[in-house]
Amino acid sequence: MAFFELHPQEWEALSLSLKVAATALAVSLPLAVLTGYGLARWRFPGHGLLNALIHMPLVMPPVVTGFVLLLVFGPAGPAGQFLSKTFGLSFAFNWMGAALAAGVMAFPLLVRPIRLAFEAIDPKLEEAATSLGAPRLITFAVVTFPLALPGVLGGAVLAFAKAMGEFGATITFVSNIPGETRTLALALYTATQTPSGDVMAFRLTIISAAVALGALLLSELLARHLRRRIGAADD
Amino acid sequence: MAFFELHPQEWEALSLSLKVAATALAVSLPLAVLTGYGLARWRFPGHGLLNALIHMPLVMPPVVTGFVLLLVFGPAGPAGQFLSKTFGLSFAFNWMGAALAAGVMAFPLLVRPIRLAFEAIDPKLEEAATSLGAPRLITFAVVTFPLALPGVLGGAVLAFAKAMGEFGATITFVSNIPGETRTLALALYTATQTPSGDVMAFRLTIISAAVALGALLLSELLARHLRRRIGAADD
Amino acid sequence: ADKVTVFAAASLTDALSAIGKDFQAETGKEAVFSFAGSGTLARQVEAKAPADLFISADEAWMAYTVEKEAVDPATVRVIAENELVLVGPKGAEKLELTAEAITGRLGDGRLAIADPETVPAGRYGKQSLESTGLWDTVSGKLAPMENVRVALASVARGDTPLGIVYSSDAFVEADVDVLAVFPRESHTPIRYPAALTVGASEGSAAFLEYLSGNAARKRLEEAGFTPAN
Amino acid sequence: MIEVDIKGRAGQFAVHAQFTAPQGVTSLFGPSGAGKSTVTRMIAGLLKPEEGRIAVNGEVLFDSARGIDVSVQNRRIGHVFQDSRLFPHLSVKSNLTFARWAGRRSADRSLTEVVELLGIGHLLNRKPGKLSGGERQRVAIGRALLSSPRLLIMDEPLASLDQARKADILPYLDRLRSETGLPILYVSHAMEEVARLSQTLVILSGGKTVASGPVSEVLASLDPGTDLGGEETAALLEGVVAHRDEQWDLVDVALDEGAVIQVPGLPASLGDRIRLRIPARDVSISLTRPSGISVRNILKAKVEALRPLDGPYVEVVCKIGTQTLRSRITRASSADLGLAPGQCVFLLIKSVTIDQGRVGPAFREI
Amino acid sequence: MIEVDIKGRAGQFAVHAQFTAPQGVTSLFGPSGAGKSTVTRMIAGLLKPEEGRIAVNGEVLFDSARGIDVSVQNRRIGHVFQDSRLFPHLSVKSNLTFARWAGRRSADRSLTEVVELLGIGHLLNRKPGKLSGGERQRVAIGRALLSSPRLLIMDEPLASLDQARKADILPYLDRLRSETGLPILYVSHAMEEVARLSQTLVILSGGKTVASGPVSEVLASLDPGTDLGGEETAALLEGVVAHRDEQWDLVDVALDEGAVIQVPGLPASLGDRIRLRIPARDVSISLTRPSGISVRNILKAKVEALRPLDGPYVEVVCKIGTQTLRSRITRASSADLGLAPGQCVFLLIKSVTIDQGRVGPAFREI
Ligand SMILES: Nc1ncnc2c1ncn2[C@@H]1O[C@H](COP(=O)(O)OP(=O)(O)OP(=O)(O)O)[C@@H](O)[C@H]1O
Ligand SMILES: Nc1ncnc2c1ncn2[C@@H]1O[C@H](COP(=O)(O)OP(=O)(O)OP(=O)(O)O)[C@@H](O)[C@H]1O
Ligand code: MOO
Ligand SMILES: [Mg+2]
Ligand SMILES: [Mg+2]
Repeated sequence: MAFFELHPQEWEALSLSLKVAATALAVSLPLAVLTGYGLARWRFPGHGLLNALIHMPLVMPPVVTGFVLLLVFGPAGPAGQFLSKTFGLSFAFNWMGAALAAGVMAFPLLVRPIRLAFEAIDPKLEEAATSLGAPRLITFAVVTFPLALPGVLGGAVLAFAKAMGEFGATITFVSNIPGETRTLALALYTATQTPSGDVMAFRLTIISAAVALGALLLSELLARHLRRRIGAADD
Repeated sequence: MAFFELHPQEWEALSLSLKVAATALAVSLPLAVLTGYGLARWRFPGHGLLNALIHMPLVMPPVVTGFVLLLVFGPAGPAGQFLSKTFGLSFAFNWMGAALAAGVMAFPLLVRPIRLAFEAIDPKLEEAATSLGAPRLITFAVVTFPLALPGVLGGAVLAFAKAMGEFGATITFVSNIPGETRTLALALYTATQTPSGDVMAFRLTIISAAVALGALLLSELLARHLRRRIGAADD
Repeated sequence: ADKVTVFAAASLTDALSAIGKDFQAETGKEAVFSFAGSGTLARQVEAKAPADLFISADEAWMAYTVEKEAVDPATVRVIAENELVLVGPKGAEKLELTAEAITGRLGDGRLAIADPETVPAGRYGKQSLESTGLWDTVSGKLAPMENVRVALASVARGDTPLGIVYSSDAFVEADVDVLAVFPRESHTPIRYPAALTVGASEGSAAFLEYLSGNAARKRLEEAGFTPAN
Repeated sequence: MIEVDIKGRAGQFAVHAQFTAPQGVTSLFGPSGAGKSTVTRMIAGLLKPEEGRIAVNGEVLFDSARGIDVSVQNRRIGHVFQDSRLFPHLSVKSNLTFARWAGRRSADRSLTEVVELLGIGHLLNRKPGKLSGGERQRVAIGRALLSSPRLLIMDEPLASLDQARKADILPYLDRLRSETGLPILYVSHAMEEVARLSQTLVILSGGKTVASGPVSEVLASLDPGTDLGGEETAALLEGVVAHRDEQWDLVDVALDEGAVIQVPGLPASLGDRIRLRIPARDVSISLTRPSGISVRNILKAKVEALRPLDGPYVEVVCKIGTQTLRSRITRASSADLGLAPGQCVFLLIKSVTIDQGRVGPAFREI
Repeated sequence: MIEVDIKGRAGQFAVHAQFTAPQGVTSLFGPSGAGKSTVTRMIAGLLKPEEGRIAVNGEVLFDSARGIDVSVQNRRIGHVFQDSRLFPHLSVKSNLTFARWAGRRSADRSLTEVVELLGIGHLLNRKPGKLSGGERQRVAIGRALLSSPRLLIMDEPLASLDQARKADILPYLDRLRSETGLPILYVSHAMEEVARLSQTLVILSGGKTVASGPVSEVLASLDPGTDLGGEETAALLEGVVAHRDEQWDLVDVALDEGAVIQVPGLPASLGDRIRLRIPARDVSISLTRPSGISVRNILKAKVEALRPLDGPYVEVVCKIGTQTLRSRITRASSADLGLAPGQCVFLLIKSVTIDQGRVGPAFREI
């Protein structure tokens, strides 16, 4: 029975992971929706460049992304100093830094499905909304966005999963500090570094898998609900 | 000028990365299309489980995925032994293993947009095709799949980028053997782990970025072509 | 502060965790460890990470932090040493460190080793292979791993018939046997230097001192290290 | 020959359709939401009835009792959907020939012929996305025609087409039917089209077939106000082409009762059996036989009944022999003329108002 | 009042539309692909013309010369699209009230009233996905009606509706126009609807306005065969309600020339100015004034011209004072009666065939 109880460090790592992933998702989602919409609907100079930039964290080994984050957002980095001076905001070796790393790494996974969803929406429906007097923002809020919701949800699932599992950029950017930046993924790594850590590693693997399963099932339910709402079935 | 010439090892890593990523994509794409279609259109027992399983490599730290691959497909693993005995196929410490790792890691990124794309297709068009006498497979090939193509392309872009950048699972599963499994990402990591490797790391970063940019621009062109084909504009 | 933050090479995970517990029990101060690769940690210390102590798995990365003025050079001290061994699966026969013996044992398999280019353990391994004249024979049959643990695990599971690891690793892994020990002089000494960072909080020195104490030495020995003299 | 006897449902909506239609055109008629499209979906195999039987030309497509359920793909039904359902990624031409290259259906009609009929030659290389409403619908019709169907289902196919285009397509459908014997199931709101085109009329209301049978019988039996959604009543007269006047382009149709009706511009040959649809509102009543009048058809008839209608109208049901004709006049006129059952009157039918519905020989055999 | 003078293009298709319409209903008429929907898109602001000017009730919506281009959102145009464009994720009710909650448009018509008119009360909680074709279209009409528009654009709104539903909606549009002065731009293929409903007729062909003006004038000036795509000719007579016979529910309309036409069931008050559409095929000619006949309207007229038509027909253009009436009879009858220009004849018009188009006071002032 004791096997099924979580140890305090496991709880710590799990709740930290959830906090980090949820924060990363919550902050990057609005940005991703904006970016996805912009990439789908607007033509502007630098379109291709922006798109490439977003995908960079996928192409680079995570460690490199972590280094870049350290250089830019670290205590000695320009953005890091600016943010800490102006807003008292620090990403240095704390859970917010972990969230930043997870967010950056997950961003392309979030943007791509969202962009595809926006591209698939018939602009004629938006035309109809506008002709009924809805301002652009309202049209977006009550027509475009709800119709893109399955894509947004799809992206969010990918991003949340990635944020839960992110390792390389996180350990490089914010190190592996228990209680602060040691997420489930990092705890799992730490366990593998310990000859006696096999049981621990196994347990952490199970926990990670369970969380992922839960999140995915939840997202499936949500998606089914959405599909029903759009009228694949009535009521 | 010499700065812009690629060193032989850089060439080696670059071409290996392209080979690995292309192979991973080519092999996993059909499987991903099948899986994405199945998840979108079929209800079967284990639907949620399959979906969760596919997303596992995202949630787990890549190193763990690499370990699991090693356990299963390594020279001592059951699948590894079976494949090598039956087909003479070995994934142990060679580029095919790197492709397998990249493919497994990229799979969720590939499946999710494809699934969304299939879900977004109006089944009424498939009904029309069937009523015109097209067998299921033909309907899929000439109606469903072409209409899902933007999503497939979107997924392929994500997956290719991921395959190019995959690091943790690769180094764990097939190690970091120059010329065999040292892809760009691994070479870049190698450079960062050497106190004197900064210039090298910088060069490799530029190369990776350039490749990614090229791939993304190509995919954008393709996507625009596709959108035109579906009639956002005429001819 | 009643907390000491230690950035330490991942290979010291077991030993340091135990030492940290002892330290807390003894002094009431908590030691918090961030375990990762030495290179990663060195760069983080350079980037002003909130670390009080940095413990590297080799002297190169310690030199790097000294050069970058991230640690206090006056406090650098070696806390442990290690040996390099050749391991094989449990029950395998002892092996001579000769080219024929090794190639014979490898067969089609590869020699697991931490990445000679990125991981300290790999670097030592390469030196030893070179100075024992084995490098030319086996350099094409290496399986460089992300870290020593992976190399160890791959031997333990039988994915690779042979591996080069620290004796500390072999010591705690029940599924491998040490087949040969590389001569001490075949590689630069394997030393684990520790130092206070430039921003170390007051009282951190106490932990650095503690690392050289008897209790810590015992823990290091239990984990297969050779405590420094 | 279409035999349908099915029960089923679409969501909350229950359907119970039961009708048999001989060769020719069968019209499904009923108000919006009556279940017309739902019934066509069941016949096409796109929606499975809970129970019942569907057969076309004797071939059973569905029979719940015998466990038969021919796949959609093999039903060979050319379906013109109410929403055109063109493939957006394929050119108009590829859409048209879809059944050939994707469905491996044989080509029993030429592409050129169909394209010309529908006037879509200039669209062949375009994508359906930006076609006009009528253009889309025409392409959809063409696609179904070119699928070498054994049954053509047309769900309000002409709703968005202009008069000239309709006038082109209707006779073609007519010809198609009479030349190839292709049964057509036609959903329409336009009673004119229905009467002109079809042999059998099926009236749906609230998911149930409230009437079905030969057009003339169904029309005669119905209460126009409620069953036809306010559509005008008309009578159908049958007769044989007895004479052709080439000079004035007039055809004499001899009713079985001996009376003759002159119809202008009718492309019929001597001996053809003809059906004439005569809307009640086009029939006037005179007590005496007027002369010096442009109205050519003045038939002696006997008032059988006077049926007051909504508003200021009355319907005068008259008999010419066994055939029924209806006249819709004002109550004021009826009173002025003092009409009463049993009275002999003269019915005036302007030749030009007569709708033409050729009846092929097949119909005669029934 | 709608003023349109625009040039522009949709893809390869060039449009040049030029017409001015006084208050009331303006119909856009033309064959499939003529550019009707394209012109409505430009007026609605969904497609920008290259140059020109668009104004509604004096308010300029677009003027390339003055750089004016009012946004779609602010044009306040209720647009019933040819494809209904309902929001699939919103309930029917939310679709209907969309302009209110998303567009902050005021509620100048009650939801209940519109829902009842369109018979969609039972659909309010459904999603549009599975509605029948006609149901969709009705919801789309309701959505536009409830957007408190200053101009209503209806692109073939009744194409998929049954007769009864049409008969409900047409008078409502009529009333809307006459009570609120709401201008309506109506795209339709059905000349009956057009003539019944509209004051102004704009004929489009190949993207160009080939004719525009008051319905009666345009109809009179056109060659029905080609310009109207084979539609039937009709004449429009104007007059004033001079007498109401409550017993028989008949209204006497006194033409300006003194002649009187009796129309049944007309909801008009004494003194109302009325327009009557009289299709040529419903007018018969008699040399003498017949008696004992149900036809109530027998007008004395003078033959002005005989125009041979295609086939066995001839169109007899007659004058009653200054107003024109047309009669379509067979050449045979014309010859039998010996008709010739200048001759005095009697025109027989069955009261029941008269289409009713009430003309509101606004029309008189123009
Ligand atoms: N899947 C469904 N779920 C719920 N209701 C449905 C479903 N499909 C159809 N209906 C309802 O069934 C009724 C009949 O629909 P159907 O499309 O057959 O009508 P129709 O006779 O074709 O009408 P129209 O002339 O307007 O096209 C409608 O009220 C429609 O809303
Ligand atoms: N974006 C476009 N690109 C190319 N051609 C177009 C485009 N939009 C419209 N057209 C063409 O312009 C012509 C006029 O289209 P429009 O939709 O205005 O016709 P319509 O008069 O409304 O016809 P219908 O009665 O069939 O709806 C059609 O031939 C159509 O194919
Ligand atoms: O922990 Mo290390 O950096 O493998 O030697
Ligand atoms: Mg329908
Ligand atoms: Mg149109």
